[in-house]
Amino acid sequence: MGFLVIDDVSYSYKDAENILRNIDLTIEQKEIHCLVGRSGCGKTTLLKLASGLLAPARGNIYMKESKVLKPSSEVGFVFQAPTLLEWKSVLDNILLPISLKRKITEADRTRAVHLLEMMGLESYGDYYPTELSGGQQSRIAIARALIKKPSMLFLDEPFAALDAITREELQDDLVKLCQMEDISVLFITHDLAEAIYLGDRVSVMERGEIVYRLDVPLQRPRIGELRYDPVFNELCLKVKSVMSGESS
Amino acid sequence: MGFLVIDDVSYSYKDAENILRNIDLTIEQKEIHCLVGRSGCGKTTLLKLASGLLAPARGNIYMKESKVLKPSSEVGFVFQAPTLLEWKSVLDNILLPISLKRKITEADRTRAVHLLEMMGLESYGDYYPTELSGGQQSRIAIARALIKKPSMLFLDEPFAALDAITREELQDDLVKLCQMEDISVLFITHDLAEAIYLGDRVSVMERGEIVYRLDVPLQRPRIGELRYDPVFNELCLKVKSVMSGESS
Amino acid sequence: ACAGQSSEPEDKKEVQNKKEKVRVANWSQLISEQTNLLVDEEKKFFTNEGLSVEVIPGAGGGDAIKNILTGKADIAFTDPGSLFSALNKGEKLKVIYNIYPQNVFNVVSLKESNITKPEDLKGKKIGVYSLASGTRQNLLVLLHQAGLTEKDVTIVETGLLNFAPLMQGQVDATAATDTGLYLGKQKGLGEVNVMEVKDSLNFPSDFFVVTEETYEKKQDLLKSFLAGYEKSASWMIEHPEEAADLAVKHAIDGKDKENNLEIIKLRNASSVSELTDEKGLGFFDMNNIQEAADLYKKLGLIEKELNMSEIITEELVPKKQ
Amino acid sequence: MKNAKLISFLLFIMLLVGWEAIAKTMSELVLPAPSVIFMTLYEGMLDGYFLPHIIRTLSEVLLGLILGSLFGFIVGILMGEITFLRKLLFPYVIASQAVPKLALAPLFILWFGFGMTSKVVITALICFFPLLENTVTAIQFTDRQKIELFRVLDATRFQTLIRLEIPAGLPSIMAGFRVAVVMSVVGAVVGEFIGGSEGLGAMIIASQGMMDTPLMFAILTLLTVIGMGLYQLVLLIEKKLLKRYTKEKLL
Amino acid sequence: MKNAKLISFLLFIMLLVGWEAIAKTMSELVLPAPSVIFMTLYEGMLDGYFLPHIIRTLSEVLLGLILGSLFGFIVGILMGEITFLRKLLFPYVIASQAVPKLALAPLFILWFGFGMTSKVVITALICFFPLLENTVTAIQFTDRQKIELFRVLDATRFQTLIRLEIPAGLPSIMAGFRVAVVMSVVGAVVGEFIGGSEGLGAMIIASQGMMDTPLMFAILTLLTVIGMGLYQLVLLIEKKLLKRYTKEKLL
Ligand SMILES: Nc1ncnc2c1ncn2[C@@H]1O[C@H](COP(=O)(O)OP(=O)(O)OP(=O)(O)O)[C@@H](O)[C@H]1O
Ligand SMILES: Nc1ncnc2c1ncn2[C@@H]1O[C@H](COP(=O)(O)OP(=O)(O)OP(=O)(O)O)[C@@H](O)[C@H]1O
Ligand SMILES: Cc1ncc(C[n+]2csc(CCO)c2C)c(N)n1
Ligand SMILES: [Mg+2]
Ligand SMILES: [Mg+2]
Repeated sequence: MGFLVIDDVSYSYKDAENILRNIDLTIEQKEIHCLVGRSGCGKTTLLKLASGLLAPARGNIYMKESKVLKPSSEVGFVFQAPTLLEWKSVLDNILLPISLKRKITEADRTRAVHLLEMMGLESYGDYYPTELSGGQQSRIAIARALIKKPSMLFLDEPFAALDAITREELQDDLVKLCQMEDISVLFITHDLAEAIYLGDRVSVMERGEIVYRLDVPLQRPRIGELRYDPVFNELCLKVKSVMSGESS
Repeated sequence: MGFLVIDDVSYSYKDAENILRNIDLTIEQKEIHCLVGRSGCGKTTLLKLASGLLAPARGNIYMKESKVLKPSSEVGFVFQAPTLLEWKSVLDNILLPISLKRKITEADRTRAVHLLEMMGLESYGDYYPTELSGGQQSRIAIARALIKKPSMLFLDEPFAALDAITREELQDDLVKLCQMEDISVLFITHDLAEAIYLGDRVSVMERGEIVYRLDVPLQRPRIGELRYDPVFNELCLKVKSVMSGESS
Repeated sequence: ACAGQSSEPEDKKEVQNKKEKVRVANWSQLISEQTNLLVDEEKKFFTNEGLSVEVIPGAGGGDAIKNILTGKADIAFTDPGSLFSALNKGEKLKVIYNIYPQNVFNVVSLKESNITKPEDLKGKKIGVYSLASGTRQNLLVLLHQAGLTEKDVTIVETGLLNFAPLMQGQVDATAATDTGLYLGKQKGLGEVNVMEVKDSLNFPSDFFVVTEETYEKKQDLLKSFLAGYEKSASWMIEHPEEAADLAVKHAIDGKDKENNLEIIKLRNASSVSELTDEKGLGFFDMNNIQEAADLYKKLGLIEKELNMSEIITEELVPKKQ
Repeated sequence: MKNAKLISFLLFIMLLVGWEAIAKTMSELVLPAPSVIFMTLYEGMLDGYFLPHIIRTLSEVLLGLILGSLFGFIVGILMGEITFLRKLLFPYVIASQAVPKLALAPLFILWFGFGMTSKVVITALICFFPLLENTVTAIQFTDRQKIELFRVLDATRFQTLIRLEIPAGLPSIMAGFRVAVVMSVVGAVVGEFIGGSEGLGAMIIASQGMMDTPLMFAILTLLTVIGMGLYQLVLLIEKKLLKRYTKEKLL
Repeated sequence: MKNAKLISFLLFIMLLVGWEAIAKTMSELVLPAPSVIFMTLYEGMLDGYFLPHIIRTLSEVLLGLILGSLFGFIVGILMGEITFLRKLLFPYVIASQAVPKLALAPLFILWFGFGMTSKVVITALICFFPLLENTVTAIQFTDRQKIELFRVLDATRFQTLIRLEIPAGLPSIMAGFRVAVVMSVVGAVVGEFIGGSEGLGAMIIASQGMMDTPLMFAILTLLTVIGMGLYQLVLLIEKKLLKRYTKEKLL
């Protein structure tokens, strides 16, 4: 059984329409699973269900064989919007998940500063969120999700507000980190290249259903040049054609 | 003289550091000017200055030959975050700019519905912003910027939260609209392909300065296949290499 | 003047050790007209009786009675109106001392309005402290004597500063007390006509009242208290100047010595009557008080027929020496 | 939730029973039993004794509430928008609030007469402050992003106020209004304490004069019911107004 | 801003002069002139006449304020978090507020004695409500996104409260506190009305008994100053606490 198992899950916000229908999805340990799909198809909803933030109307979700009933503290989550606390400094925002569990140690601070460095924001620790640019805010949110060394990451378009270069750097950093710290990832993105570059598998959603699954046949470590590889481009085009409904 | 002229503008939030230094930028009428640069380099700040939301510490900004002192009502603005009013329905949010100027007419409603359709959200008019997905919210913000038929658009990563397909559709729609309604555009994006595909010119910012300008040597109308054209790809790579500091 | 006062420290200590506590629930704050109650520190009226007296402030005679009913105090310093009301509600009370046998209430009007007798009040607007106060009840007594009722006049509440609306012409007359009138005159109240309630029915203004239970269980204590009080009242009558001096320190309203003196003189005058000259301070004219109670019933202020002779007891009043 | 209502009802009954038991040991003059209070209330309502007083007090409450809240709201807006006005007016506002109205009542009578006006003014003065403070705060702490949006839309200051700051601050403003509603009842009654011969406040004083404590508690019960009724009304209005504001129910 | 201060000062002077002029035409009993009030105040301060009363009232205000606000804050949190409690307690809360404290005086004395306690309790009871309402509202209208964040971080309910709902609601809670601070002054004074021989409230009653209106106004002035001082103190605290909340200055 996989690390995270989504078993025949349905969900609706209002009673009328079913936002998600019979979703089945399994994420193995250390797997990076990318989820793509048109805007409004239900990706964020699925992520919230998987993390235990919402309760499925039907079906079950299991993490490490046990049923998910509420968010676990082993999980890191990056929301689509950065959602930082304006009254806390950047460093305190990053340390928030730990401070909710125990006293902050010097080691935690070191890790926070290290993550800030990884995000390229080493000089911003004492800033407040409102003094940051959009992309800077979203990077703080990522750092916050990583601070607790989670065993599972739920990332909702974490790199959407970042420039191509920062984004590629962080992609590589993320993959390294996940391999080093044994993290499984469910990753939502609109950038198909990103999905293929990062993902072990890619699922395509459409109107509340998963319509296509792709085991990415590329070796790891994947290096930057891969992006210009014809095989890579082909995979991107394949997924895109699925999304535009050409193959369905 | 151009439609929008930014003349030797500097700006800083705190007195210490200069966020923008000696920016010169001219946007001609009907020009789509794309602004790219690493996260935190000052793009949003420049946009806010250009629109009159912030006042430059040094230098001047002119629109249609007259100095910009405060936001003009001829301008449409899309913020990096959607910034919708939660207590108004989607349709009322779109109509907000007009309702601030005069009574809403039937024609306004028709245009709002038309814009909703263009955004692919025709059935969401009566929803409230909190019931929308991230990408849906950002599309409402775009519709709101367009409702008043502005002569100038300031767009801060408007498509960042959209999937590849919706994004490409909207890119084409935007270009068409701008040509039809004589709109000049200052467009911030992190997607270099988007910048080249849309822009008449592309400026690259780095740490508060404009370090590179590119007159995009591609004909209009640019059609979808262009994206896979080698010339197009070369231009993207060129800009990217500038951004990664390889040519500076 | 200071007879009976011990000045030896050891003696003092001894007396203090034996002191029994008496709590007096007052109808007001500790004010200069009650200086005799407040100067035990200097004059030892109560210490010498082996008592330590605590005066508990209140806001009206009703409060004073409630405070003895709840056991928060032993003795109430209260007015006949409040007493009658409490009796009317079936409370078991005993009246043990007639503090002010003279009625101190009056009705004041400006000279130019030409109100000289109670009959003239017909159709006029008259101010009272509050609907709950003795000013209203006494006004009704005065009106009754002229054959008028509450319906023949307009009664309005004016609060404690009742002369202000009179001076401003917002009321034609105002019900007050002798001390209030004195203060009003001090504050620039011009020429006025005064009708005294005592000319209609001169019933007492204040009593010491206790619950029946207290009366039965603490007779000795009450006796001692009344003895001390009687001495203090006599002292104040004899030495108004000294009292006025001490009031500066002990009374919350004792800021001005001259005022204290005048007010103390007024209270001294209301503490004595022909009857007290004869029998001593604190004695009652039973018939007069019964008449007052009957009138209160007639006026509709109470519903029950009260038999005051069952309530009033002169047993504890110190005999004249 | 049905269970909750039951518990709530049981608690109420228990309190009443406890009170009844304590009251039995005490003089009626000090603490009358609920049964006695209820009888007084029942009879007074039946024979129409309370009615004119209720109407009078209710009119004062409503008039004072409307005037005071409106004034507090408007001054709150002005003081929230204009720093200069805030600094200029604040000492007078505090003076008007820190001074007990009861002490000023004689002056109010002097200025506004013995009629309803002086009571309405006192009520208004008391309602005024919570609305003022909450409005000032609501206006000062509007989301910056939305303020920027309105600036970009070239909205006038007035429009920003009406279309953004007030709607966005509505929950906080309504909290002030809820406080004002309940305090308005106290305001009217305190106003009637002095210089009234009609209204529930005047009746409290009269009942004190007669030492009729059961009557006084009956009136206090009426006041509580009036306060609760008005409060519920505000909650109802609020529910409609603030439908879009509450945080969504989570798992 | 310096100009503003000047205007503010001039307005104050003008008001005083106007008042002085009107007062000259009236009896001191009705409206004493500011000069007279000031002299009374000055002398009373000089000879230490006011001091014990000020200290007494201030102690009651501070104690009552601390207790009442704390209680209002805590009950506000409980009622904000637990719908059942909100429904259960609300009638009692309204009853405690809609009933004029002055009417309950004998009961307060019965329960809490003649000393400072009964005054502190009355003050606390009055401060309690604005804090309660504002806290309930602040807690109920926390940003959903942030609530979701805390749920994802597996924060306990208590942590969500302490780390999110309270800090996020601070501006609104502080608005309630500002109202409470000013009302606490009234509360203590009204408490002293019902039978105290110390404190500024008792002095007001005494001054009325003496028909010494200048003294009464001097005390009212003192109360205003106390209220203003406390209010300013709260503003100062607030400025520190809420530095991160205010909307940024725009063009
Ligand atoms: N309100 C503010 N106060 C202080 N510093 C600020 C403020 N807003 C932005 N900055 C700083 O100004 C710099 C530029 O910010 P800006 O938002 O213009 O960046 P940007 O180019 O739009 O970045 P992004 O692509 O991440 O949105 C950043 O380094 C940021 O930290
Ligand atoms: N709170 C809500 N109440 C009602 N409907 C909602 C709510 N949130 C989302 N929806 C609807 O559910 C659908 C899926 O939303 P979701 O946020 O999961 O989309 P998404 O795939 O994440 O889209 P995007 O890429 O734009 O973020 C949308 O059509 C949206 O309108
Ligand atoms: C000498 C003297 N003067 C005034 C009063 C005042 N007063 C008269 S009746 C009453 C009780 C109201 O419930 C009060 C307070 C008094 N008692 N004795
Ligand atoms: Mg989403
Ligand atoms: Mg930006």
